[in-house]
Amino acid sequence: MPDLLSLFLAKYNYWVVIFLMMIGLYAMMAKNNLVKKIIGMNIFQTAVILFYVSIATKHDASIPIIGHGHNGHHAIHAADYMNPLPHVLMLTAIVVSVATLGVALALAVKAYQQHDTLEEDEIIEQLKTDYLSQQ
Amino acid sequence: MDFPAYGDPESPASQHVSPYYIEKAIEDTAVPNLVTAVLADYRGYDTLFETAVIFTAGLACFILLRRFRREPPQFRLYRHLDTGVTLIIEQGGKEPTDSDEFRRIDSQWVPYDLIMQKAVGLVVPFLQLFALYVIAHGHHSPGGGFQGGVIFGATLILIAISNDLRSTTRRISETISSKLASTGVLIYAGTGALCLLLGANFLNYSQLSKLIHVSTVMARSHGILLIEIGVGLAVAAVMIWIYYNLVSAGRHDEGL
Amino acid sequence: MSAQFPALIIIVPLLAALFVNIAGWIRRSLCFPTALAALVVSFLSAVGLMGRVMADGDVIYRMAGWDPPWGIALHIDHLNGIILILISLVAILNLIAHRTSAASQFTNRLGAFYALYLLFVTGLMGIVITGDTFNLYVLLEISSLSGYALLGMGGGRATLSSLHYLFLGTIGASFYLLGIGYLYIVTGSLNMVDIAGILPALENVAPVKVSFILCLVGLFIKMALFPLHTWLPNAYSHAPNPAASLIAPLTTKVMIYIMIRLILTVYQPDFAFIQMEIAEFIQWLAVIAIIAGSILAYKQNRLKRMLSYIIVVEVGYMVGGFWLGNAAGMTGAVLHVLNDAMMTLCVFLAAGAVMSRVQFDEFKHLQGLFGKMPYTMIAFVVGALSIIGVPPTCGFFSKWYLISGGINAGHYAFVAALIISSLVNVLLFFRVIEISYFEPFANHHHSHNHHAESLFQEASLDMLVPLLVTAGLLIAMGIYAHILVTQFIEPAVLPSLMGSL
Amino acid sequence: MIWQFDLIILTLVVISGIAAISIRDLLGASVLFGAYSFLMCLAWAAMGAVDVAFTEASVGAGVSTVFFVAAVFRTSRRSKD
Repeated sequence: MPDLLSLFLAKYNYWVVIFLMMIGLYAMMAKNNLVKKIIGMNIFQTAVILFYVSIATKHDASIPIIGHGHNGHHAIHAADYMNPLPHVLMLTAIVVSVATLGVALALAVKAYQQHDTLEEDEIIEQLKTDYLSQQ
Repeated sequence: MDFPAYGDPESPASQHVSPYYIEKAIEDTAVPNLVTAVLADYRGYDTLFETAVIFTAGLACFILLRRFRREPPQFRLYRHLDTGVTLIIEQGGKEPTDSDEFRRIDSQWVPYDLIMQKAVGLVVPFLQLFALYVIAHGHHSPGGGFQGGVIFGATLILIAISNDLRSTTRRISETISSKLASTGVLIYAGTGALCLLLGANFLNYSQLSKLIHVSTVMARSHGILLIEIGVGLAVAAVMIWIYYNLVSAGRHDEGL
Repeated sequence: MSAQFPALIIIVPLLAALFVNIAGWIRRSLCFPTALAALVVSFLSAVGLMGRVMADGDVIYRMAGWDPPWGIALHIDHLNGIILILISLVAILNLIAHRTSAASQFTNRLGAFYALYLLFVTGLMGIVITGDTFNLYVLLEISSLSGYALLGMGGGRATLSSLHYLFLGTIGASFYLLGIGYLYIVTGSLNMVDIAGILPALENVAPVKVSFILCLVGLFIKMALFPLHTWLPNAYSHAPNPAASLIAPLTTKVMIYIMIRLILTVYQPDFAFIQMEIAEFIQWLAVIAIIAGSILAYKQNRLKRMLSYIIVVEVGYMVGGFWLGNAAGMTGAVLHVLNDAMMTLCVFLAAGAVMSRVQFDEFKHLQGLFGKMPYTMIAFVVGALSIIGVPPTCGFFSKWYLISGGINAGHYAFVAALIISSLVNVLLFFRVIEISYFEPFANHHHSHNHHAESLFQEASLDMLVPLLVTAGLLIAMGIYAHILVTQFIEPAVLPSLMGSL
Repeated sequence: MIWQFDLIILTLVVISGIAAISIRDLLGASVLFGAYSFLMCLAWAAMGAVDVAFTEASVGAGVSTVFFVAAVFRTSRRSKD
């Protein structure tokens, strides 16, 4: 049992990521409200970002900003600073997620203007009756 | 389990590419913030498209929501400032002019709040100064064009929320925010294209040393500052552009 | 200047998109020429670049002057060189074809429309040209976001279907991002060639397998392989025509390109086809996609919707053919990527031309079209013949390769599915052609409009010329199929197969 | 990086995430999503990703929440689930 616990603790970042992804996926699949789905989508995206951020950490390392007064006299050791590359990638991913959020909300507002509801099943119902009345 | 443990400095992810950035970034670019150095220089091409993604989102919200046809509203609401009485003027009725006595308000449940307006008016200049600081100081501390741009955009949104949408659209119209967004990305892509015209590869800022007479390393540092300004401008403009379209559902008449 | 071709291909449309957005507020008449000029520059650069690849081998362009794997490198070989030409060509033809209809549909928003159009093309070209896995994700999102906006502009169902597309597309892209994250954990690199150099030496393959599955699932969602296809027909059939005939030919094909690129360059065919032990499963998935797509296409009563389901079928062809894992199957899949983009463009442009005159695309409204718009319908028939796979057109040749690949691999179910779906295609298109050729022109949908008879005529010239050019290209690509295969596709596919199998 | 601190924040992240998708009032959901983003930003700051945390604080907890509130203002507050 302690083995399992230490296994869990050593890799708990992966478990949290998976759990958050499941929350996000659940909201996107099972929720009926469009804004709820969009919240789920964002949770899903932040889970991926958390995954990347957690692989960038190193024990006993500092944030990836080289301190003042460092003017090249002594060598910089890579192990002293966290891995900056995943941070860079995730800055981009956050920007992408806010851009996606903007477009998704715009589409949701447009859907509301057309159908006067945010519930997906009601929108589909309306579309079906429209389609049948056209025939 | 074959995955590296949390925080393991020996994991392959920290061994192959990233030590180069940590050890060489200062030599190559003179930027102590490694994230900024990698973001804007080593992987500057990614960041160009990151800015383009934001620009795309602004365009997308505009094209999806914007309605240019203006239907006059059923009624307009005016508030008598001294008493707090709300006047409902039906269509065709005589409307009072905006003055110290009467003010047009958007909807009844949004209260007219003097304290909020004055407080926001006080803090906004400081917030905007902070946003500019974040953009300019991204070389040395967390921050950079994107964060600063978002904060700057948020201050304008704050004005729109505390007063009304019209008070912001009067200052920065939709046309201007759209053009500024384009200009911001253009500063970034233009800097890259300038390097290309100077004979190097796209986005190779070290070539800027031919224009500004500094060492190639400092030229990279200045190039990064230039593109951070572009990113900040684009992001701030897009944030308010998206907000205008979302909050008024594309009609740009009244908002939160 | 030829050293800068790889940058020009991407940067010129991006800069043009920024200019077009500004021009949209100032002088709307500038939008179209700017967009066209940018795409032509991009096309010429792509042709020039292909010439360099043919002469000197792979071209590597180091962005910002940094060497890979520290910087981002653009990597161009035979495979993506030809696809770059294809994308810019499709974008140019569609841009010209929909000049007037875009101007009348989008009026005040014309600048934004052209800007998104160019950003979409930039995104796809960037995906194809890049040699960096994460850069691919960023560009994937550019093309996706502009795609959601372009598809969601139409009224009615378009909004909700675009939102569904957005949800699924985001899940797909996030899976891809997670996949390359797992790859990054074990290799520490993002550059495709660099990763490929590290992977064979790894003892720890479980994360690699996980990453491969995640990338594959993400791409399957984005390319609409059968059980994950639900977003596609709704999104494409309700979109405005200028957007639909740009996005339908290109999106799924570029996603298939990513899959091919990941397998050929990053993971290596040996790993993907043999070590993973999923080739059989994916071949059967493709067979099901082909059969189910054909059945669903048969049940539709609207032209664009039927064509959208045919795209689902074609995705099955390409995925199945590629996963056969032999030279003929892979050659067929790559050739089909090229052919299918052109034939989808052809039939969607024809549908757009019809809808520019008839307004509707239900089959019952198509009566008597041959008499009224003969050139449009001739082009449509050429496109249909190509989709069916009749010899002088290019569709025949890629199907030939796919079938011989299936026979070589001994996968007769795939061969049978190909033949059955071709027969279903015959039925599908014959039904459309029968209605439009044999049934007389019915006046019922114009009875209330006295000017209808005079208005209803052949499509406008700027729509007709690109349409006929596309139809001509279909035949030309058929006649010169062997050149395409020997000069472009085999140099791209065969070396990676030699190394491993 | 203190793992107890990490664990507490991540637990709060998960709780606010679940709360954001289960509350029926969409305005409340938006605000809870802002809280989720802010806690996530704390977690990232604790992991040493200061730039990412800064971005998430300004984007996720700031502008995204405003966008959500704006969208909810233009649509409806009620949700069936």
